Amino acid sequence: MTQETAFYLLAIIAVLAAVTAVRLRNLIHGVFALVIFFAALAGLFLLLMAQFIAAVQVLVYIGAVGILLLFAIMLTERVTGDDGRRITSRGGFWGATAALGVAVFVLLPGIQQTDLNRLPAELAEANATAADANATMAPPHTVEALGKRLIEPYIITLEVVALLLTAALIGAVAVSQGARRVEDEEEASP
Amino acid sequence: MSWELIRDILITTVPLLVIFPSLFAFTTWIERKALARIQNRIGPNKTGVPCTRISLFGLGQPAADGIKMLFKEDIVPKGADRLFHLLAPIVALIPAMLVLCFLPLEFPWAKFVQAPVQAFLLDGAVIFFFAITGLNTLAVFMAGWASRNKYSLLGGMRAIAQMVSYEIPLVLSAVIVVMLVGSLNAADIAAAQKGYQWHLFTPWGLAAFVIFFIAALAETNRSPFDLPEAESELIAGYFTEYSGFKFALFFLGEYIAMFAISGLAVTLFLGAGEGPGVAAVPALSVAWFIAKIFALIGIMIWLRGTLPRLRVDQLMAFAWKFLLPLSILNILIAGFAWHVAKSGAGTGLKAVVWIASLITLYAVARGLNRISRPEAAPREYKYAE
Amino acid sequence: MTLEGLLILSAVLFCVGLLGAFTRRNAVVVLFSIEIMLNAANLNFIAFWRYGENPELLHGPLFALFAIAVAAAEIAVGLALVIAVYRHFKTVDLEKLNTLKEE
Amino acid sequence: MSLLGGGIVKGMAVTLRNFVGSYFNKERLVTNDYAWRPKEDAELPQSAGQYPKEEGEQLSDTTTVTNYSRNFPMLLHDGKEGDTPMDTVRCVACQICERECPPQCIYIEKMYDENGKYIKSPAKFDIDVSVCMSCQICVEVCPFDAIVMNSQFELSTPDRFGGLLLRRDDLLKSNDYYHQIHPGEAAARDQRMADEKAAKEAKKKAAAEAAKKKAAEKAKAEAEAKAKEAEAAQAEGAEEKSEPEGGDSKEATE
Repeated sequence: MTQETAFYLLAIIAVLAAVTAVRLRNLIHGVFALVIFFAALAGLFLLLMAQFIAAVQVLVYIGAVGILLLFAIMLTERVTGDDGRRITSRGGFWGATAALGVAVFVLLPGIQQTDLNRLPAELAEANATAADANATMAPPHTVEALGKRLIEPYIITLEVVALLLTAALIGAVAVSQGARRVEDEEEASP
Repeated sequence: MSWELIRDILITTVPLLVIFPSLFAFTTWIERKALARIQNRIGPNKTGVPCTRISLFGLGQPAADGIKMLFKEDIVPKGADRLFHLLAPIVALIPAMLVLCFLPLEFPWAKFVQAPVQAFLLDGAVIFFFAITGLNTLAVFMAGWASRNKYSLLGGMRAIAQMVSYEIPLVLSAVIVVMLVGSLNAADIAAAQKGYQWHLFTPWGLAAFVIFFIAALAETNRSPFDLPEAESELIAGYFTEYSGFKFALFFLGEYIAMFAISGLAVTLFLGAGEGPGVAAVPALSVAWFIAKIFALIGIMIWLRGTLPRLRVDQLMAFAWKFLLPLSILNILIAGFAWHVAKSGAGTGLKAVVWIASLITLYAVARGLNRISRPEAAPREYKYAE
Repeated sequence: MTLEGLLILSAVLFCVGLLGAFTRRNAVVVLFSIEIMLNAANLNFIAFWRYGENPELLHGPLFALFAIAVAAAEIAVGLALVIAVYRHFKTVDLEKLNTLKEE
Repeated sequence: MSLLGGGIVKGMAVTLRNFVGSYFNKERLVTNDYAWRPKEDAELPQSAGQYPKEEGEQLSDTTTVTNYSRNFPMLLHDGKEGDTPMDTVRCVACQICERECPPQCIYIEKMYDENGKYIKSPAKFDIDVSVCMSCQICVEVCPFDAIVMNSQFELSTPDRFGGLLLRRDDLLKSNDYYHQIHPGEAAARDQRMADEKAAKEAKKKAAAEAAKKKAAEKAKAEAEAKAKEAEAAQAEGAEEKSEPEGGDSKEATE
């Protein structure tokens, strides 16, 4: 029962925060709404016994992405982050229609077609009795197991991700630095 | 929601909520006294028991401060974002309180009722610790931005830059311990150091501890890294516009964060609650844990009384050019040493590894220090002659 | 909390992200929206892992982990691009970045 | 080759020495004991004592308020203590202090009689002590020794704006009071004023005598000149004319 309540609570928070984040005029408020959304998702991950992912969610999304977004806004917009006079969105009706269309015609049929009966019997049972089980049920995985899986079958993926991150880092630095250099030259030439 | 669950929650969290805030009050008194003595003053020594002449070395001062804070006018600047201005101190306090739950404080009364000895017995306690400590940055930004004051905003931006930079050496030095123990669980890390095999007593552990401690100073905005709240430059940085109870909350949050990060340092490097007499009286382990936390906080206060504040460029150069390479090298050395130890090498080889790693770390630290230091040209005085 | 509930939640979140990406003019907010969509996908990974077969193989969390890493890289590059665009055009309004459009 | 981090350790040793030393060596406690106390000043107490004692005992409380205390300015008058006699006030509302005050906390209005004639007295003299920074520049620039520093520090008030604005009548204090709080300084100031007055008088006298002498000489010279005039050329007449004029103007100023 507790689990059920927590799920609905977190789901409502997540959806509301996401809507707020994408519709708010004030960008800084938007970032904080986004942070609440990330936190709600971390809560959902914890609820789903994926605690390492929850930790990484908090660490990467709230700790790093949120801060990066704040920095980007401070560097590009005016410091106050909001401008009531400016039109900040366009095509609200068509956007909503398109999003709703995707939901109704692409995602929901997909969910309906998923064969949900393929759940392992014992797991389904555990879910049914999750209320009293949640205190005693051992987590289905440990961080150690995750680490071992990461190193043994997925080592190449891990390396590729590491390479990707390095490339992204260098790329980000190059992109934001290069622009400045061009600007300097432009300023210097006339 | 069974009764046992509620009991367990109460038994593991209420002590944390009682002990640390009351220690906070005591710590402010210690800090004021110690700083005063360092500066050849006496410090608070008048406030004692109310309505009497008993002063008790000024121990009533924290209570008096608290009452003063409660009754002060709560001022919100005219252009401020009222909601965020209100939320910021709360957001600053909650993560700090939350991470206390990850410390392996083994409260003795938990054993009598078979409750878990730790508030959160999570597998990834250490990574959760770092994840939740990172939320503090957001609170600082909220406070700085919501005040609509350029000094606050500057302080907030400085704080973010500083915290993001110093989080990397902080995490990398903790990684060493995680690597050596093979677990992210705080209780496992504490157990692995039983028998005075503290990580502090190894060269790589010592280096990691020093890096961790320096980065922790920066994370908690303690002097000499208190640039975000530099009074002489930014008035008070991100809490310039805070007064009364909100300011008190910020203050509390800052001290709780100090306790939490010192507690993590104690867990990772100083053998958690281990100490003489724990074997006979297990209850002593909590006392030892808190005593170690206080030792670290004492060093923080001592450093605050000693060192002047860094410049922003020095701060950044120190994090990126000194601490970061050193902590990466330290990981390599620790990994190498771990392999040597695991391969069943003799004492001689181990000693060689010890001495070699000590020398390498020291030499590299020296070299980095020389390279990373901003070049000091001979000063030219234009006006002061 | 059922698999179906989780999937519907993630679909709703994905559509919210889509809505933001379609309708907002600020490049940073478009990045927000993309993050929301990525997170919705992550939720799916975890949900399928939790309720699917062979949870001990940990495919779901691993995928989510890699997705988070890629998202972090994406956001870093994306924000660098936003800043570069801002430096060049002095705006991050996507409506105004129309130099390729026929006048 | 110094040890890495050796500087920090050295600094910490210094602070540790201060920390421990302050418990054993009472002379270190600069705020508690007057370590800077001049040896010859026997009246100065050994210890500054602690601030909040009994209410209203500040003046007699020599441990808190010493004659080294300078807090905010006050205006001096030469009358009796307690009353506010405007005829003995030293200030002439010259506004030098108003102009010199760095935080501009002084506001002065001159006093005029009903005919609109300036009488040398301030009609208004306000000091906003919430702004005053106790720099004593007003004391230094005052040519009339009218403004000096008071040692009163208990100025707290529940009113944020009006309560800390001291009016002329709040600021007026008698010279006796000044003698009471800063005996040495007041005596020195009185002595200096007396000396200056004496010197001025002596100068006046000397000038008067010199003028007399000069006048006598001039008379003599004029007589001689008149005697010579008959013989002298006409061109010298201008010189003769100018000399007595100069002498006259000098006398007039004196």
